Amino acid sequence: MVPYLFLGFAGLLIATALMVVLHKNPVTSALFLVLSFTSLAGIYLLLQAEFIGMVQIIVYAGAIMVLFLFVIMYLNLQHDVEKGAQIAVRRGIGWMVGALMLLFAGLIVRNGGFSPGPVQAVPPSLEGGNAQAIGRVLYSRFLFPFEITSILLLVAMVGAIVMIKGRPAADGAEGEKE
Amino acid sequence: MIPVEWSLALSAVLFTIGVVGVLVRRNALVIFMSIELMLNAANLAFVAFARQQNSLDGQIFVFFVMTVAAAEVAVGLAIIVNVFRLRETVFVDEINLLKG
Amino acid sequence: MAALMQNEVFQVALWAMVKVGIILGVMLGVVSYLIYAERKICGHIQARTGPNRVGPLGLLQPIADVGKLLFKEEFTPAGANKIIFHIAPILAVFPAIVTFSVIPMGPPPMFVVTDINVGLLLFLAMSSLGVYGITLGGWSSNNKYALLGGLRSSAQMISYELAMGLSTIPVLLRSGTLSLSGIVDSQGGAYQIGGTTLPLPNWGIFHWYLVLPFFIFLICSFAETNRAPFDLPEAEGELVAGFHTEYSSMKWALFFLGEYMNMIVICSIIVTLFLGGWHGPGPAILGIVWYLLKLFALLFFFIWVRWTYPRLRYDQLMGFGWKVLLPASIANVVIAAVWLYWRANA
Amino acid sequence: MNLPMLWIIPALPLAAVALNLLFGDRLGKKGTSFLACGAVGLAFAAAIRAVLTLAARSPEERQMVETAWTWFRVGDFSADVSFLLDPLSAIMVLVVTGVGFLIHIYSIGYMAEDPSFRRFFLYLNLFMFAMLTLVLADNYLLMFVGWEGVGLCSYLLIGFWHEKQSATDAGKKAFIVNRIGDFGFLLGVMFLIAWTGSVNYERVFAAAPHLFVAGGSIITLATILLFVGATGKSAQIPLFVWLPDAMEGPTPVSALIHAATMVTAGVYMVVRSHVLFEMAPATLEVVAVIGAATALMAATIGLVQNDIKRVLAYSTVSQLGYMFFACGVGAFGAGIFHVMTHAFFKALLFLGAGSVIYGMHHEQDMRKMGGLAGKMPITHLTMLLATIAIAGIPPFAGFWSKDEILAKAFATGHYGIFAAGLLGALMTAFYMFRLYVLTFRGKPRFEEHAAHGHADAHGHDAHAAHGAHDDHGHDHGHGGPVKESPWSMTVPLSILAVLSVAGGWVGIGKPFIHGESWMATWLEPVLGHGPHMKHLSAPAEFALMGLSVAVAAFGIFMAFRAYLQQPSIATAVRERFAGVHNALYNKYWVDEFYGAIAVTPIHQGAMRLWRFWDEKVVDGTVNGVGYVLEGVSALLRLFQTGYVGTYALFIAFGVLALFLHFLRS
Repeated sequence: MVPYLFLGFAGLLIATALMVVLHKNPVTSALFLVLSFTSLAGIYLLLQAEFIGMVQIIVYAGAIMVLFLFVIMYLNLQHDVEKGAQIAVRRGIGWMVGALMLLFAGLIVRNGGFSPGPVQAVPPSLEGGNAQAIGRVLYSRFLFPFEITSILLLVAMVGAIVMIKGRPAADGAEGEKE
Repeated sequence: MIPVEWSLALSAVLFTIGVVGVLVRRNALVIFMSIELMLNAANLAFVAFARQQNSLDGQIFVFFVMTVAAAEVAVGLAIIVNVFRLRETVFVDEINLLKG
Repeated sequence: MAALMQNEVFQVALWAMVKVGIILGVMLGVVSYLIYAERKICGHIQARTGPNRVGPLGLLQPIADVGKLLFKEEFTPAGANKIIFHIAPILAVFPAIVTFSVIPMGPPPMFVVTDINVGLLLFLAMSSLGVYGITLGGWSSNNKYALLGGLRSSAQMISYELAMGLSTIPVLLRSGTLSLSGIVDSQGGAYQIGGTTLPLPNWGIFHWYLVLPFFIFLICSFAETNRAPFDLPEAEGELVAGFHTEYSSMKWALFFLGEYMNMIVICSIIVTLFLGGWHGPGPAILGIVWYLLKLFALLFFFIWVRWTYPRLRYDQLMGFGWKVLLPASIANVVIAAVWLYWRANA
Repeated sequence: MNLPMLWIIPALPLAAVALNLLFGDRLGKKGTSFLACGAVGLAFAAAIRAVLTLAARSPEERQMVETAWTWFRVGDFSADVSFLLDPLSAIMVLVVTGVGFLIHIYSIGYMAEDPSFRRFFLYLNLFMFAMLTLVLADNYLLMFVGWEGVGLCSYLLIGFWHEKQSATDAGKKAFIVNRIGDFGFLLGVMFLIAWTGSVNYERVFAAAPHLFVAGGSIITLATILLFVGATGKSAQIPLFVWLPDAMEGPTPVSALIHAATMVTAGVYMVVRSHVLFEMAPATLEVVAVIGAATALMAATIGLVQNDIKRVLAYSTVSQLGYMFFACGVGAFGAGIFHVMTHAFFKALLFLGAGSVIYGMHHEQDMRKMGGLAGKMPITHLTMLLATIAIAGIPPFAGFWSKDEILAKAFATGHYGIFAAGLLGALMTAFYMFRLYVLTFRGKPRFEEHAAHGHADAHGHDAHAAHGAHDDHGHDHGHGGPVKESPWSMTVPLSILAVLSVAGGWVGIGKPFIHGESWMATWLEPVLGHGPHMKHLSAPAEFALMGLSVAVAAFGIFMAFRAYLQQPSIATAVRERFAGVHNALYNKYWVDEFYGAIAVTPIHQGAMRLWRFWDEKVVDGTVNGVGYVLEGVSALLRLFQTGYVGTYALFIAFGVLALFLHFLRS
C-alpha cells in the first residue's frame, strides 16, 4: 500500500508544484504551494520522518505560507500580465534549461551517479518515537548548530522588523531621486 | 520500503520545477515561492538519504534548512515589501538598481 | 473477499473507516446540540428561557435550523474570487476533523482512530492550518469588513499559537512523549509526592508547574476558536460579521460548524493534556464516559465565559498575547525544565 | 560545600556592574548607590567569612584554591580562572573590600550632585571587580587580567570628568605610563612561562629553585622585569609621574585607587613573588634603592606643593617607596603591614581632604583655607588622627609599620637606606603637619559668602592645567557657608580614624611582647621566617624607635613653628633657597625631561613615518591596486545587468555544468 500512497502523493506534489509556477494569480500560486507542502509532508510520513513531516506543515504551511499570503494581500496583487516578446524569449530559455536539467538529473539518478555514503547497519533507535530520536541527536551532536540557528532567527527577526518599519521620509526621498 | 531512486527522481522533478519557476516568472513573490520549492526538493533528498542510510542526520539537516528558510522568508518578504514601497512593482524585470 | 477480510492492513483500514464514520456522525449531532446548549445557557444567563418552540423544550430546534440553512439562497458577491470563496468554508472545517483522528477518547486502540506518536504535533499543525479558511474567506469575499475580520483573526491566531505551543512543552517534559495517548497514560494512577500518596488523581493540572500552562492554554484556546472574549474577527459593532459577512446558507453553516468543532477539539486537547484524559475511577471501559464528562464540563465553561465577559480591544489582545502570555509561557518552560531536571537528578 | 566560594567575592561587584548597565537608568540615584554599595558590602561580608574559614584552619593548611574553570589550554600549558586565598591575599582582600566599602558609602555623599552619578559607581564597581581578581588570582595570568582591569578603571576614573581637558590628559598619561610598566610585567610573566612552563604561583615557586641559580642572571632579569611592572603600577622612580596628575579624578577615586588599593598592587605582586625575589639579591638591592630614592624624592616635592590633594599624592608616592624598600631589604611582611596601615590612614587623609574640598565648595588650594577646625569638627579630628598616624607617633598605626621598616633596614645593614628613610620620615612629619596647619589652624584665608573667582586665582599657578578644581557638574553654589559634610561622608571618616589609630596594633612585635607580632605570625605560612633576618636587641630597638619618634616630633614642631607661629620663617626660607624651591615646586622638571627625551622624539619620528611611509608607500600601493581593479571591473560590470533573472540564469548554467561533471565521473 505504501508505494501506491507514495505515487499518489508524488503525483499531487508534481501537479501542485507545476500549478505554483504556471498560475497567473499569486494567491492561487500560494495556495497550491500550501497543498504541495502538505503532500510533501505526506511523503515524509511515508519515509518514516514523522517529526519532520509535522514540522513541515507547522513551519511551511502554517507560518511561511501565511506570511506569503499576508504580503500578497497587503500588496494587493492581481493577475500577473505576462505578454510580449521579451517574456516569450525568457520563457523559452527557462523551459529549455529546465528540460536539460531534468534530463541530466534523470541520467544521474538512473546511472546511480550519486554516492550516498556508508549505510549504518543498525537503524536509529525509534523508542519513544521519531521525535525523541531526533531530539537526542539534535541536543547532543548538533547542539552548537542548533544554538547558532536560534541566533540566525533572532537576526532575521530584527532585520525584518527594522526593514518593514523603515523611515518613511527617507524612503520617499530615495524614491524621487531615481 | 520505497527505493531511494524514486524519492530522488521526485526531488529532481521538484527542483527543476523550482528552477523553471525562477527563470520563467517575473513576479518576485512567485520566484520566492519557486525557491521554496527548490529548498523542499533538497529536503526531500535529505530525508530519502536519511531513510536509506538508517541515520537521522539527514532529518536534522532538514530541520536546519527549514529554520534557514523561515529566516530567509522573513527577511526576503521584508525586502520585497520595501521594494514595492519604493518602486510600486514586484516584477523583477522592472528593477535593476544594481546595474553595474 | 474472505481473503481480503483476513488481510491485516485491510482490517486496520476498515476499523479506522468505521471509527471515522462514527465520529463524523456523532460530531455533527454533538455540534448541532452544542449550538442548542449554547443558546439555552445563554438564555438562562440572560434570564430568558432560550429556544423552546420547536419540539419539547425546543429540542428539535437544531434540526429546524439545519433545514432552514439548507434551503437558503447561495449567494456569491460580485468580484469575489469564486474558487477560493467556495473552498474557504471547507478549509475551516477540515483541520478540526483531522485533529479528531488522534484524540484518545478512551484507552487505545479501541477509542482512538489512529494513535500516532506525534499526535500533539499533528494538533499544532492542524491548528496552524486553521488560519487559512478564515483568512481566505475574508479575502475572497471582496468586502472590506470581511477582509479586516479575516486579517484580524489570522493575526490573532498566529500570535496565540505561539503561546499555546509553548505552554504544551511542560506537559511534554513531564510525559516524555508526543503521543496523546502516551500523555494520558502518564497521568494515570494516584498523585504521589515524595513517596506519599495523596487522595488526588495524577492529572497534569495538579502538578504545580503545569498550572500556569493550563491557564495559558485555556486563554489561547479562546483566542484560537475566536470566541469571546477574543471574538474580535466577528466584532459586530465594527466589522458587521467579520470574515463571514458575505457568506450565507450552507457555506456559512460550514464556518459555524468549523467553529464549534474547533471548540470540541480544543477542549478535548485540554482534557488530554491537563485533565487526565479518560482516567477516572471505575473500570477502563468507563474511560469514554469520564472523557465525555470532562469534555462537556469544559464546553459548558467555554459557553459560560462567552456570555460573561466583554470583548477585548484589539491592541490589548495583541499586547496580552505577545507581552504577557508568550514571556510567561517561556518562563514556565524554563522553570519546569529546571525543576524536572533537578528532581530527576536529586 | 566546604569551600567558602571565593569566586563570589569578585563576582558580586561584577554583577552590580551588569545590573547597573542593564537597569541603571531606572534605578535612580538611591537605587544605584544601594546596588553599588550593597554589592561591595556583600563582597566584604563574603571576604570576612572566607578569611574566618581560613583562620580556623591550622597555620600549615591556610591555603584555599578554588578553580572556577580552565581559561584556556594550549598544549601542555594551561591557565585556569582560579582563586587563591592565603594569609597574604586575605589581608589584601579585607583591605580592598573593607576600605572600598567605606569609600563607596563616602562617594554617595561626595558625588551626590554629579550628573554622572551612575557612571561613577559603574566604574567604581568595575574597579572593585578587577582589584579583587588581582589579589585573589592564583596565577600570574589572571593577576595580569586584574592588573590591566584596574589600570583601565584608573584611566576611566581619572578622566571621569572628561569634559575637562586636564582630566583626560591626566587619564591618558596614567594609562600610557602604566603601559610601560605593564609591558615589563608581561615580559616577566612570559619569562616565567618560558622557563617554568606555568603561570600558577605554586608551581612556579616550586619549580624556581630547581630551574634557576640563585643570584643568576636569568632570575635577576625576570624579577627586574616584574619590578618594572610594579614601578608602573605603584608609581616608583622612574614611572611615578602619573600619580600626582591622577588627582584630577574625583577625590573618592584618589582615596580608593590612588592611595589605598591599586597603587599597592605592585607591592603585593613583589611580596607575592618573594620566593623569586629572594633568589635575586641584585634585584632586591635595586628595589631597595629605588624605593628609598622615591621615598626621599617624593617627600621633598611634597614639602612645597600647595594643592591639598597633590601633597597627599606625593606623600603616597613616598609611602609606596617605604613599602618597596621594605621589600628590598627582605622585610616583605613589614611591606605588607605598611600597605595595610597606609590604606587606612591615607584613605582617611584623602577622604578628609575630599570632605574639606566639599565643604570649601571645591577649593583645593591650601593657601586659601585655614581655620577650618571649628567649622568642620569631625573632619578636623579625623584628619588630625590620620596626620599623626602618618607622621609616625606612637601608638598610632603608621608608627608601627614605619618603625618596623626602618628597624628592618637597620638590622640588615642597609644604613644608607635607613638614613634616607629617617630623613623621609622627618619630611613626612613636616609636610603633613604643614598641610594640617594650613588647612585647619590659623585664621581663615577665604571669604565665606563671596564667589571664588577660582579661574583667576589659579592663573599664576605653574600647573594651571592640573589646577585644583574638580567642580564639574556641581550645581550648588560656590559661595555659602563652610559647614560639616553629611553623615555618609563623616561616618566612613570616623571608622577609618579608628582604624588609623588601632590598625597598627596587630603589628606590635618583639620589644613589647614575647615572640613575633600577630601580623608576622599570620603571614608566616606565606613568607616564611625571612632567611637573613637577624634580630636587634631590645635596647637597640627602643633606641631606633626613640630616634624615629624624635625625628617625627621635630618635623611636627618645625611645621607648627613655620606655618602657625611665625609664618615669616617659611617665607624667609623660600626666598633664601629660591633655586631649590623652584626645583621642588616644579617637581625636578621630570615631566619636562620625559617630554624632551621620549614624547617629542617619538612624536616627530611618527610624523616623518607618516609623511613618507604612510602617504607615499602604503597609500601608493593601495591606490595602485585600486587603479588596476578599476580597469578590470569596468569590463566585468558588463555582466551586471541588475536584473535578477539574468543572475538566476547564470546560476542555472552553473548548476547544469555541475550536473555534467557528475555525469562524466
